[in-house]
Amino acid sequence: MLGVFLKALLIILYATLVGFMFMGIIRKVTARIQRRIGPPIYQPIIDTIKFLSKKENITHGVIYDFGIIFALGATILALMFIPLGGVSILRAYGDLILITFLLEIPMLGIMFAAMSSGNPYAGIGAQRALLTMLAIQVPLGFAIVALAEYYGTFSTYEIVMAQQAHGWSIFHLPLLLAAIAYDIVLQAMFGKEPFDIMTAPGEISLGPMVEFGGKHMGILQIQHAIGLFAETLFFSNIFLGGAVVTTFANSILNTLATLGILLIKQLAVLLLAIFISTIFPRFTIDQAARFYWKWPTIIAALGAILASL
Amino acid sequence: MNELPIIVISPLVAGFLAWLLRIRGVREIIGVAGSLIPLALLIKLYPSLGERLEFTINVAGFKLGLMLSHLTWVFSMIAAVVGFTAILGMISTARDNWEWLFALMSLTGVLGVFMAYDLITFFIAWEIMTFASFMMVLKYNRHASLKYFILSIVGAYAMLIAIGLIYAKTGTLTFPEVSVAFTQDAMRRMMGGSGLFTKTETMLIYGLFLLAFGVKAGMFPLHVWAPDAYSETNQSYTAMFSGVLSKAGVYGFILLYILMYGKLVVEFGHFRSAPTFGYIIAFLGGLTIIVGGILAALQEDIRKLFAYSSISQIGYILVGLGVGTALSIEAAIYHAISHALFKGLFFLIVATLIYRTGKTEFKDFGGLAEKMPYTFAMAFIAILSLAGIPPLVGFASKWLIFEAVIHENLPILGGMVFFGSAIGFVYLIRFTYAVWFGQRPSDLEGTKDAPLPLAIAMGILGALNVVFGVAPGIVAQELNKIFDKPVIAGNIWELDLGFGRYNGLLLTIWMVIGVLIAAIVYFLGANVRRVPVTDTYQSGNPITMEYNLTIRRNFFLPLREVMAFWLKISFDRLYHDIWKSIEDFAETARNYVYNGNVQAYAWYLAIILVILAAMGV
Amino acid sequence: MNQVASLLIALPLISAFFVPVLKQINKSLIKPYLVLITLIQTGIAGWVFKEVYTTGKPIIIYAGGWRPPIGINLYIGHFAALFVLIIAVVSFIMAIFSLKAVTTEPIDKYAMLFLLLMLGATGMIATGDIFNLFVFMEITAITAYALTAYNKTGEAAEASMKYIVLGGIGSSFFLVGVALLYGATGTLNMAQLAELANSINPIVAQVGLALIIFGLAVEAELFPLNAWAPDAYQAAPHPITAMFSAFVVKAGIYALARLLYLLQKASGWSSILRLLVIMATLTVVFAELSALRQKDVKRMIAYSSIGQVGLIALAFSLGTQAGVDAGVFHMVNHAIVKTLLFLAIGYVGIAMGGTTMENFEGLGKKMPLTALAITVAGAATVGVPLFNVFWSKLRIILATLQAGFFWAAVLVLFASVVEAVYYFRLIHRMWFMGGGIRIKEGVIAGILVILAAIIILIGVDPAPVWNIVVKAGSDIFNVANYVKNVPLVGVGS
Amino acid sequence: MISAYYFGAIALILIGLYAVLVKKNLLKILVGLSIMETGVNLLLISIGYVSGKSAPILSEGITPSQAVDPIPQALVLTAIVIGVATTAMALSVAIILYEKYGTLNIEEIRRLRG
Repeated sequence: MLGVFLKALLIILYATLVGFMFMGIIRKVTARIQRRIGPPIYQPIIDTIKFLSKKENITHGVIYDFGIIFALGATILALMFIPLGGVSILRAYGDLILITFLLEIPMLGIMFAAMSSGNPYAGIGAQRALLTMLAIQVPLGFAIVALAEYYGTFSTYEIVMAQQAHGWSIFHLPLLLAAIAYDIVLQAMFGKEPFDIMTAPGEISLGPMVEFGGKHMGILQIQHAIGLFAETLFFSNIFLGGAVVTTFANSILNTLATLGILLIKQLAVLLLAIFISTIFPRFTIDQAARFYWKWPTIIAALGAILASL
Repeated sequence: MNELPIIVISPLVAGFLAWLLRIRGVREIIGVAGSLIPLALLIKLYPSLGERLEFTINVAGFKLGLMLSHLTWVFSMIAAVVGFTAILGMISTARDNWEWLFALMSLTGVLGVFMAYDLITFFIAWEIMTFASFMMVLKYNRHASLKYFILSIVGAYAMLIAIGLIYAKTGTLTFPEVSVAFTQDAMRRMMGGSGLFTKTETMLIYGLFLLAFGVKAGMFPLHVWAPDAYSETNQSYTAMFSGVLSKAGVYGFILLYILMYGKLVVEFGHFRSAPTFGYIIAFLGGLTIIVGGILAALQEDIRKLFAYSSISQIGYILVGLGVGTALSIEAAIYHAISHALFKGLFFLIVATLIYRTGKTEFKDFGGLAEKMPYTFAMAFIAILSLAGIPPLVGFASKWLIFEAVIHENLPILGGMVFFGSAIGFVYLIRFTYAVWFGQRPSDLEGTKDAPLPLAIAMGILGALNVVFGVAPGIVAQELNKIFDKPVIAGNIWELDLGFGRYNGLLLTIWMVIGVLIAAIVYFLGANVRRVPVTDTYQSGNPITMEYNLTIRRNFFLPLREVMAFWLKISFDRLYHDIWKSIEDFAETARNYVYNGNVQAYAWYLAIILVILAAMGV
Repeated sequence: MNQVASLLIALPLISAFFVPVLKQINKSLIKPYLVLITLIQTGIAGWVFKEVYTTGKPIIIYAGGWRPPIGINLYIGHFAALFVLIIAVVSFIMAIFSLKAVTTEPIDKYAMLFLLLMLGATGMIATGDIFNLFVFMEITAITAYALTAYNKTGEAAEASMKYIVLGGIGSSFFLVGVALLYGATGTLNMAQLAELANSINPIVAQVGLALIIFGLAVEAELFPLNAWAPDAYQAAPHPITAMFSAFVVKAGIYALARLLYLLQKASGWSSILRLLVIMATLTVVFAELSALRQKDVKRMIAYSSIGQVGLIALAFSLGTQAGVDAGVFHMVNHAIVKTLLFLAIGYVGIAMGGTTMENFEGLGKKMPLTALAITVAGAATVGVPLFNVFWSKLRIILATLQAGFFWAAVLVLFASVVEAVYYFRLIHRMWFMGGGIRIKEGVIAGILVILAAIIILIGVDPAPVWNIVVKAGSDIFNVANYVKNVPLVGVGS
Repeated sequence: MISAYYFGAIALILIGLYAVLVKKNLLKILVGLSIMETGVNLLLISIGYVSGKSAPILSEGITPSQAVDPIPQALVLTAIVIGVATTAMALSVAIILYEKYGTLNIEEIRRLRG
């Protein structure tokens, strides 16, 4: 029992650390593409510590506090279900549909908190976030359907194992299509350009985030970090083969190797997202919806139909 | 004495007494008692479900029968529980005897529909239910009620014709005998013989039933009555109206499976892995999800939002039913249960809001979470449940539907249900934002929390939402009894389909752990200071309560713009036009035929004489 | 003892002739006298009803002691016993209503005509002779013409004139039909006609039957021969309208059905049936459509009544036992419901000074009992379960589908939808539009509530009525039994 | 010979019907109705007619076998009475109509319609 909790704690810490590193990488890579030097990779961690150690915090009521706690809690919950090589806690229950839903819950918490502040920017932000979610849901759904139908199972872990035997998902045509669609979706899930409509810095002042400061913002940073980790991990698992290393005799070595492989894959996913985001300007919300309901949907639906044949 | 007729009749009797007595206080007690009796008796009968619980009576040459099996017990329980809470809510919201009579009458009707053992009982109960609910709406809005009634009665008569056709061919009306007749017919067809029913007739009967049940369930494109009818009545009653009465349509589709499955499959074959006839239902269900959801997001009236949301959720059930595997049907019934629970809760919340504020439009609400904490807590449960957030009941059932549909390799339906879950999020957040959060209009300062009857009613439904979510196996194991085999394996905490697992308890535990970790981080930080809604970031503008800080109208304007083309298509308008042309035709024909000239009338006689001559007589 | 039944015909006839005498004594006694006579008639009818249904044998009365086919006989079988009772009861109620409703002079003429109308309808149903049927039909028709014109307004005269012209044509052709049948068979007795039906020259039989049906269809208000009906219903005094709807038209329908089934061995029978089904269905559809946007409630209900009668005619023209049973059931139910409706509407018309839609606004507040009764009757007519009409309508639809007339069932149900719309509009108008102060409601309201209670009672448990109705239905359908029951003297034809 | 009566009767009925269907004057329509009735009566009589036999009045020298069928004659008597009653009724109504409407043109007497 205690071992499980310890393991869980380790996973959370690892995810947080890597997540912050990812955030740092995003800033760094973006800066280099824009020919700036950029902040050091550990900058987000420093920021977060600063946020958390503010002497005074403001709140807008119980929901405002509860929302972000709920968001972070739900993100941790989602993390537990995603297979992380051999170490994940609840991978037996790592159902595709469940994880897809769980990855959406944190947003609900953030929305609740943001909206309870009563700030109109938060309202607009929430609206945009929801419409973005609505837009991405169709291709996302088709991509998940393609996966489930191709492998005949909903268990993420079984999908990972199947990929060990038959090669990565993206090497099969239906799932390649699904992966392309999912990657475009991922862009919006990360909140990166051209789909960073919900936060839209400089336009609606970070949207839902506008009111957060102090420890609230700090928690949200942690949540963002873990979320980033979880989303990339999920993608790597279902499309990029995941990683289950069993070559070493020592289980710790195996685990480390697994994490390493996964980290590389996650980084690849992340970098792709960064490259896309630095190239494209922001869409308006209706453009985004129309876009998502057109090409990614068609691609993903094609994948799903091919997979179901 | 047999309990079955008592279960069905007692609400009606209570309603009649409540209507007759007209004493405030007494009629409430009678009414609640009338809705409590079926609930108590159903619970009492649960242990003896294994035996055949039947009741038949000969009425005027018809053998009317009631029957309680596992399936009907589940549906009857939905009706009894949600009906009871709705009646409880009516203690606060009902204004006169009329409502007591017809609310209870419709409970009788719907219980009769679920427990009917033959087509005539089914039809009678169906009509009682339709009529009573119509009367509930008529009181509030003639137009809405007539739209509801016309569509319903068209459906009901379609069903009657189908029943008549079946009766004419098979000479029987009880479910088992009709079922046997159809099965034998299917056998004969498979052997290559000519069946009792031709393909055209089978299609006709199927189409008529589809129309009948589709109307009641609110299936696209027959859903147009629902938003008006659900919103234009006592909102406590709508908890039952939307939560239970729409399930009658759902139950009807299940009945279609029970009675005609073999025949329909033999005649129309399969589409991929689903039976063709079921796929039609499922596809229409999928469209229902999308249409209902998008329209729900665009509503400006709180009642309408949930009315459309109700339509959308019924779509899920239809998708599940249509796929036609044991798993998907169980999933659909599960979702029927959870829909009744959370939508009943939602409408009770709406009833509370309207009761306390007297307002129905989003633009008049705001910031009520602080004023009505209990109601908000219930709303929070309902929102999580409807949005399909684990570990509430809404997720368990939705998850089952997803798995069941996608596992059958039906990608289009899969995409539709995914879209539906997102749109559910969308309109719920709009509700949350406009009603509970943000700036509070000054006239809502004195708003009080829910009155006691409504609070109890909400509490019951809220608790069930949580219990059935954390322990989904309770429901699943009950549903397994319908099919007499463990379609959904697992224990009371866990659903195990073989290709996917969900454990409500485990998930709850880990969610608590996650939240605890987050809370620890939170409480490690410095203390918080409360600031008012005006003290927020406003780009440097000084803000007072005079400003409107909350986006209350046209919250999803961009969605409306994206959907502009599709929103122009309105089946509501189409039906209106059809009806209007019927009325105009009636007017013209009347003035033309009965033109007042006796000579013209004499000519009609002459024409008939000529026709008689022409017929060779 | 059985001869008491002949009082059913004799009583109204004799008492009608005493009205002028009574007028000389005291004019204000006439209306109570009417009530008394109808009450006695009800008593006799009740006794006859009990007698027929307990013994299970029809009462047959020979006029002048001559046995048929030489003498004319009355045949009070299960159907006639039932319907004579309904006629008597409705007449009784309407006599009570006349106390209040009819103030126009000459009241003695009204009383006479009232009794003769009752007599005519009773005779039409009770007679066993086809020419006698014609005579009773003409008595009914002429009194109906007169009563339609009774209010002495232009509209009343106009309606009466339409009735006369159309009724005149109809009865002429009926008589031609009778003549042809007589010419072919040499008998006027219905039982004997049935026996001889298949031996007639087919062409003559066909033409004769067709003309008889045509003539009766005018009385039975089948589309398009029913154009007189809404006008007459609207213009007649309120009690008379109720009587028209409750039994005058039904007597026509009964005669139609009786002759139709008696002559079912005639060639061309099935094509006549099909024509009747078409006409009946069109009756329902057109009547209900016409009622949809009526401004005058009485006329609206009149159209509704025509529609319901069309439904009965449809049931009778199916040619099956189930159809006939359903038709008789619907006749009984419709008689109750329409009596209630016309009584209530007449009552409102008197209290509010008119029967237009506006007069009905706020009725739920002004006259709650009356409004309640109208609501019950309206819901019943639409065919809501727990009300009596539901059962008969259900039966008719099932019978129609069983007989294979899919399209007829669809059209009739479509008409039912239309019917639902205008009735519920009326109900909404009564309860939820306008307002007012409560008016005192008298005896009539009591009768209305009793009728409403009967509607609901039959609706909740239709079994007793259904058992009666099945016997009455087989009385019509089972011709062989009918022939057997009439002891024909073996006369060479 | 008998067919002549039949044709006559049918001709009368058709003439009457023609009047009802075509003439605009109410009185003419009523006359048409009367003609129709006459035609019907004639038909009835001719059905009972047997060529060469006498009226069914049991007077001297006439046995039942020599008389024509008496029943149609009885019927016709009744029918005539009924016809007279109807006509009288119709005419009295026509009087009221003329008083109220000031015309007997059937196309103008149509206050009740639709």
